Amino acid sequence: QVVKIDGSSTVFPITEGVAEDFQKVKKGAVKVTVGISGTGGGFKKFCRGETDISNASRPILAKEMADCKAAGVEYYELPVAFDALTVVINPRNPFLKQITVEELKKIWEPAAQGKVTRWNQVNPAWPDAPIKLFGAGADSGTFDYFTEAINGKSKASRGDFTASEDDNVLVQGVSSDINAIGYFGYAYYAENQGKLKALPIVNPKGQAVAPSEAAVLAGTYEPLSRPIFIYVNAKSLGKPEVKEFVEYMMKNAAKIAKEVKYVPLPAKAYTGGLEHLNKGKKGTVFGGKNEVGITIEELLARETAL
Amino acid sequence: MAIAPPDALPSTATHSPRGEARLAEFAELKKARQRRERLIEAVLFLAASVSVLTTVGIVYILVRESISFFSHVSIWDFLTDKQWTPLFDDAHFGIFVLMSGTITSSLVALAVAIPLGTVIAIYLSEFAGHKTRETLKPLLELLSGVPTIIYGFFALLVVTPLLQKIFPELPGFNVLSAGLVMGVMIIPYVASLSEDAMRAVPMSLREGAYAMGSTRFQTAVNVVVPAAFSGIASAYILGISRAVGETMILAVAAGMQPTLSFNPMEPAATITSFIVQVALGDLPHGSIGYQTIFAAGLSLMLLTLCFNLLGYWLRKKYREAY
Amino acid sequence: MPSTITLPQNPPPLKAQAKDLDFYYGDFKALKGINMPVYENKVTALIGPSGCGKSTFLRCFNRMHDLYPGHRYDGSIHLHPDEVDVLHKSVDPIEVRMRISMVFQKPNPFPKSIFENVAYGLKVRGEKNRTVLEDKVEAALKGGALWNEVKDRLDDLAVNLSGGQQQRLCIARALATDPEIILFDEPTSALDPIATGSIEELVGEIKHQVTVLIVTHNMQQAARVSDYTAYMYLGELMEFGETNDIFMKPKRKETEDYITGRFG
Amino acid sequence: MPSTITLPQNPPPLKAQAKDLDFYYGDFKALKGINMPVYENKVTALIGPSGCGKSTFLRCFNRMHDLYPGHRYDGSIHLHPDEVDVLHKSVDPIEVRMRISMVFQKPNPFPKSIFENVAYGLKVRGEKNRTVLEDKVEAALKGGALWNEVKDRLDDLAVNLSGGQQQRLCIARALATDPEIILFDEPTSALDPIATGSIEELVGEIKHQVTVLIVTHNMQQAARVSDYTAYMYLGELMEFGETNDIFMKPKRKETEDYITGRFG
Amino acid sequence: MNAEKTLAIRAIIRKARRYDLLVALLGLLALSIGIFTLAALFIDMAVTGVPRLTADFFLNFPSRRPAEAGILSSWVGSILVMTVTAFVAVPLGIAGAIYLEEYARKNWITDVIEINITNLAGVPSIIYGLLALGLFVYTFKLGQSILTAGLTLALLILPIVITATREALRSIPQHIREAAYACGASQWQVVQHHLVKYATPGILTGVIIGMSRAIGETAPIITIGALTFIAFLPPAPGQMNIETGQAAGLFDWLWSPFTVMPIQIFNWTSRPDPRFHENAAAAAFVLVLMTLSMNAIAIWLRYRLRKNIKW
Ligand SMILES: Nc1ncnc2c1ncn2[C@@H]1O[C@H](COP(=O)(O)OP(=O)(O)OP(=O)(O)O)[C@@H](O)[C@H]1O
Ligand SMILES: Nc1ncnc2c1ncn2[C@@H]1O[C@H](COP(=O)(O)OP(=O)(O)OP(=O)(O)O)[C@@H](O)[C@H]1O
Ligand SMILES: [Mg+2]
Ligand SMILES: [Mg+2]
Ligand SMILES: O=P([O-])([O-])[O-]
Repeated sequence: QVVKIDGSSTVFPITEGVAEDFQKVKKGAVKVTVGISGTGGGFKKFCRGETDISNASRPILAKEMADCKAAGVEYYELPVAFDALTVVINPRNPFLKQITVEELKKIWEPAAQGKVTRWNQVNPAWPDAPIKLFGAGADSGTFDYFTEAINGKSKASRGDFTASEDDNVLVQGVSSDINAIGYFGYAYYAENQGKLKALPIVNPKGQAVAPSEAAVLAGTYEPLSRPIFIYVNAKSLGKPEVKEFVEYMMKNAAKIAKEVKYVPLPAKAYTGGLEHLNKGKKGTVFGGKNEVGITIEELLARETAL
Repeated sequence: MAIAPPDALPSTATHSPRGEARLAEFAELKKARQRRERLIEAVLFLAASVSVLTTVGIVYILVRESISFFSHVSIWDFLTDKQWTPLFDDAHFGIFVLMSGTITSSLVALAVAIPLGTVIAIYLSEFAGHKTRETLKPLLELLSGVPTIIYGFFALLVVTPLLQKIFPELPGFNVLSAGLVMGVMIIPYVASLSEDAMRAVPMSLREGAYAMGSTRFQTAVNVVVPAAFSGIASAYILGISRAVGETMILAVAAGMQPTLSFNPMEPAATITSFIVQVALGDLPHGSIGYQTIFAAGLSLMLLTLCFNLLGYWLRKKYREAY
Repeated sequence: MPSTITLPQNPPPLKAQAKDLDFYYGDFKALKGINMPVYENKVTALIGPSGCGKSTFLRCFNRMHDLYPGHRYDGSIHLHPDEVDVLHKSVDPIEVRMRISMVFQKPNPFPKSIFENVAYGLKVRGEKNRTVLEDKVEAALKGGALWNEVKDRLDDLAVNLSGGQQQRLCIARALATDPEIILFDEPTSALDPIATGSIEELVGEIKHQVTVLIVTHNMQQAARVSDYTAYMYLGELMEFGETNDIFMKPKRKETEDYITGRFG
Repeated sequence: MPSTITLPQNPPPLKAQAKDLDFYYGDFKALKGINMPVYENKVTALIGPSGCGKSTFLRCFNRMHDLYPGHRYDGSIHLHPDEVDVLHKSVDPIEVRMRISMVFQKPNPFPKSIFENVAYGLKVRGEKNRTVLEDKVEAALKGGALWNEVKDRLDDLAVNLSGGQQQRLCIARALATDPEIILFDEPTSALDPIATGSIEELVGEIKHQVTVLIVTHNMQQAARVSDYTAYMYLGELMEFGETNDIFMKPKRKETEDYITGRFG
Repeated sequence: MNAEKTLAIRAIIRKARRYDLLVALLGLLALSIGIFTLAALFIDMAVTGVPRLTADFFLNFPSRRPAEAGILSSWVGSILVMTVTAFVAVPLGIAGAIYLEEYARKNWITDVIEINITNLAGVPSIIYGLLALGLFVYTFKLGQSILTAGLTLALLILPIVITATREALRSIPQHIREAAYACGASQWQVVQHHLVKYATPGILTGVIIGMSRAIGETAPIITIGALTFIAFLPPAPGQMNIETGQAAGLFDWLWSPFTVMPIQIFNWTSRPDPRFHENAAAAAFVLVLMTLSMNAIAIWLRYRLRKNIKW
């Protein structure tokens, strides 16, 4: 009786929390393993039928859908929370009050490599000080999402920045350097508010919005809000322990997401997910593309349309 | 009393009938024992060859994945490109970027470990009293027993902030701090092995030097160190291999920033830290990203192989001659 | 140059005999055509300047050279009464060593207890019975003139004995298995005169039960303990004869020079 | 038991003198109240059974024991003509060793070239001038009767020389610095008779320029090379006198027994 | 000797002595840098971590709530992985060393093995991780199991065990071997009755030092893909599975998923909540204590056992 989960490191804290509680409830009769091999790595195993559930910080992509299809793996797509990618700076930074997507792009686009190294090159109003860059590891869903949202193309980024899979490393870096700027998931910012400052992002409507639960729910923290998911192997769902686990997760995800500093979805999103399971509504609503800047509202609308 | 030539010795047929019979008997016994001994030897040989199989395995795995890697990336680009962004949209595979990090961090570490380790070895072997040595050496050896991941956090959370007090410009991740801590970690390897080599120099040689009126320092430098040279060289080589191969300290404290630079005041990615970084992430088996870690591993393996061969050659050349 | 071999008038029974024995350390020929008898229950001393091949010759008798690659015998050493050639390829060197024991220059007890040291040869021969072992160990230690000194501490480590005691222990160890010949390679050179005296005495006693071949640098010792003496020089056997004759009226000038210390 | 000391009729000048010398290895008293003169430009031999303290006594002269913890001197050794007590705490052992050289039982050349070995003592004394070094090395090698054999390969490693050559090299090394006394601790026990002969000859020659103290196990050697002989036993000096007297008409029965090999 | 010469000599000695002092001071300074680092490291961990060291900490599984999180699965995992490592590396290492030291004839094959072992000792641990990933995980399909980790670490410490054993064998004087052969022992008897016994202190030291290295290894375990949330223990042999009612086999635990101490530490330090960092410090403290005590045991054994073996 083992439920095997693998995939995104972003979703890991939620799944882990659920797994912990679930195993306690089941008094050890069911074992749950939660691995971290990233969204892509998770799908790779998932589509070979090696895992029951895959954590994903982005929707499944066309290539992965094809893999799953080839192996005869069918799946349910269940959103579990929202994450706000947070752009952080050192709290002692005197000049940055907000930043636009264009400015971020100037800093992070591949063409900036080795050239854009001082703040005044981005915005002449800013001082002539070096830019110190920190970002998610190049093989994480976070990196993929940020580059797509800011630079317009997934994985298109300059390379000369401190990259780490371990977001604490980034927290440490930004908090110890006054000229630093970096990005990572909201949870790490939330836990380290004392050491960091979240930079408000000017959204497409022209408002500068700082990341927060409310802003994500209101759909104003754009384009850096993103949904995160679990994908459940349809065949595995035939196993009672997997089914039980997924049901338990849908009932408790909101509570745990909040606990580990993600933005929980409205209750109907979770019941909707359960409904998909019960009605056998398999597949994805994203058509194999990663989409940027989707709001909770839009997500729910699509899910119900499945 | 007779003086006899050798052929006058009491003659015994080389193969007397009794001798023949016993010989046949012996041959049987010998065969039986040899069968048993051969079997044991074969088993032992198999055990010894496991280490060769390990190497074969390593080379096979690294080369296999690297071959598919190099079918995508030309070796020329691999060796000359000045960027390392294998997982990016615009991928570059300039291994020298990682090499520069590896070399810089190793140099910093060795700049700490080799002088300190050597001085410690000389001190322990030639200056310290028996008691001092027997307490300090094991204590020092404990340094190499601390898991490196713990050193990594020590570098990041304790040493870097201290260094920033001296160099306010120093970024939170830098090769300097990681390298220094790595150097301290390597000290015992250098010190302990060098000291062993120096201890092994026979007392008679030292007495010879002292009897000429040498001071301890003169004895150490003129007699003990040259006599122990090959052992000390092996200690250095081991230290170098350690530095080049060290992973977690750099992964945690050096910042994983792949830029072509030899400045220890900057963050850098090394071959090893790149490999763990990728291993921590979501690289699907079989992708080009997955293969890069093997190509990087192969480069690392070749690098350490060079040092090890150098060490082997040094040992051969300067075998202890006392 | 042929050896000068003076056989005794009424030779005692032969125990062993080297015939045309050559020995090579790789390319270096250390023994050259040695022919020499070894008489039963007699002490034969091998003397000669350092490097002449005494140890090399001695170690042929128990095939000690087999332990090292590149060491090669040519010729034969016949062991009597069964006349088997101990150097023959088909002969198991282990068999040979079970029949011919050896005592080395430096006492080399195993870092085990006194009892285990002496019992070791018996154990290798498969003896497991504790009473048999105890009896034989006692007998051997008595034969080695050590019993009285160690009988109360048979379980002590042998290496804690004094040098002379260790050497007597090694002799006891060699005696324990009832060998036909015991080889001694300068058994007293690492010992002080007192210990030396007791070992010499011991050799004089054990020759009643076993044939002894002894290498020594010490002329007096050779004269004191041996019945026959062989003088070797540069890998050749120069002269062999009864000890009294060799020392009193050597046939060859080289022998005389060596013995009187006028060598070189 | 007081030592029997027979001073010569017309004693030559004193070079050194041990007075009430005790020596301790930790708790073990290895030398007991030794009083003994050493005469200038004479060879004094120390003989006695193994373990009697010959080496221990010899190594007091150049404070070799200072290298090991727990070794302790009591009493004094006065060096003439300045009558400094080499054992005194205030005396720098390095200074003592610069005046008193030593040659060891086993040849112990440094892992350096022949030249560097001989030049070593001079370098330690701060000599840097290459011509001076070369001259002194040549003189010392000649004094060590080694010059002809090595003059063409002064840059070869010393460890590649034969045992006897190595020992002569060590003597040359000791000679190079013009010491006042040279101590020899069984300098020939690791050598073959031929090499031994050449070392003995050498000792006979160098005594014209330096005082020699030599430990030996070999009675003949002591008789051949020394002018004075000291017989030690169990850490005590039993008898001291001119070599001829000691060997021909020893005053004490113990000495006689030892010398004639009737010891024990 | 005249007074002038004496004074000159004294001046030279005084000058030479200065270097003595300098080197002694440098030596002590260098030593204290090392030892000070060790102390700082230890105190740093102790100060943050020790308050977390309650019985619960050892008996709880990891948890998302820092105060409830414990190291049960990781210390059990570490011990099981070490068991596999020891069972593989010790016999293989000793046997290999015996072959090389006592049996191998000098030819190119043994030369190759020889160079190879020296080389392996210098191969970075991460490379072993890559080997394990490519070979054990993907080729032999052993999965990310205790077995895989144990084998990986066994290969990693094999050169250490071999080298230590060889050193120990080499330090047994030849005359002991000759004595045994002269008693009529066969080669294997010499090995079995003498060499292995006298080499034991050296072998043990090597094994323990190897194990204490293995227990702290992080990189190769990361490469084979550990870093997993594990809130259960591997099945003990004979343990009943509640649902299937089947008893676990004797070796089922080998195939079980696992986590080990360094991975747990790494995991905790990379969490946002700083209270996890205290857990990490506590776990690190435990890990360092484990390795230090293993090292201490090795050192103690070295001194104890060698006492009884002299030649
Ligand atoms: N293992 C070896 N390899 C090569 N040559 C050897 C070896 N052992 C001895 N020899 C050479 O063989 C010759 C005879 O040596 P052996 O040891 O038999 O002499 P020995 O008469 O016993 O001398 P000693 O009295 O010094 O023990 C010597 O020239 C020696 O150098
Ligand atoms: N380092 C030491 N520690 C303790 N005791 C020692 C030490 N060196 C020698 N002794 C003891 O001191 C005594 C004198 O030893 P020493 O070496 O001076 O004798 P020796 O006359 O030179 O003998 P040999 O002729 O064997 O060289 C001996 O009983 C010896 O066991
Ligand atoms: Mg010999
Ligand atoms: Mg002595
Ligand atoms: O682990 P990821 O969520 O960054 O894919």
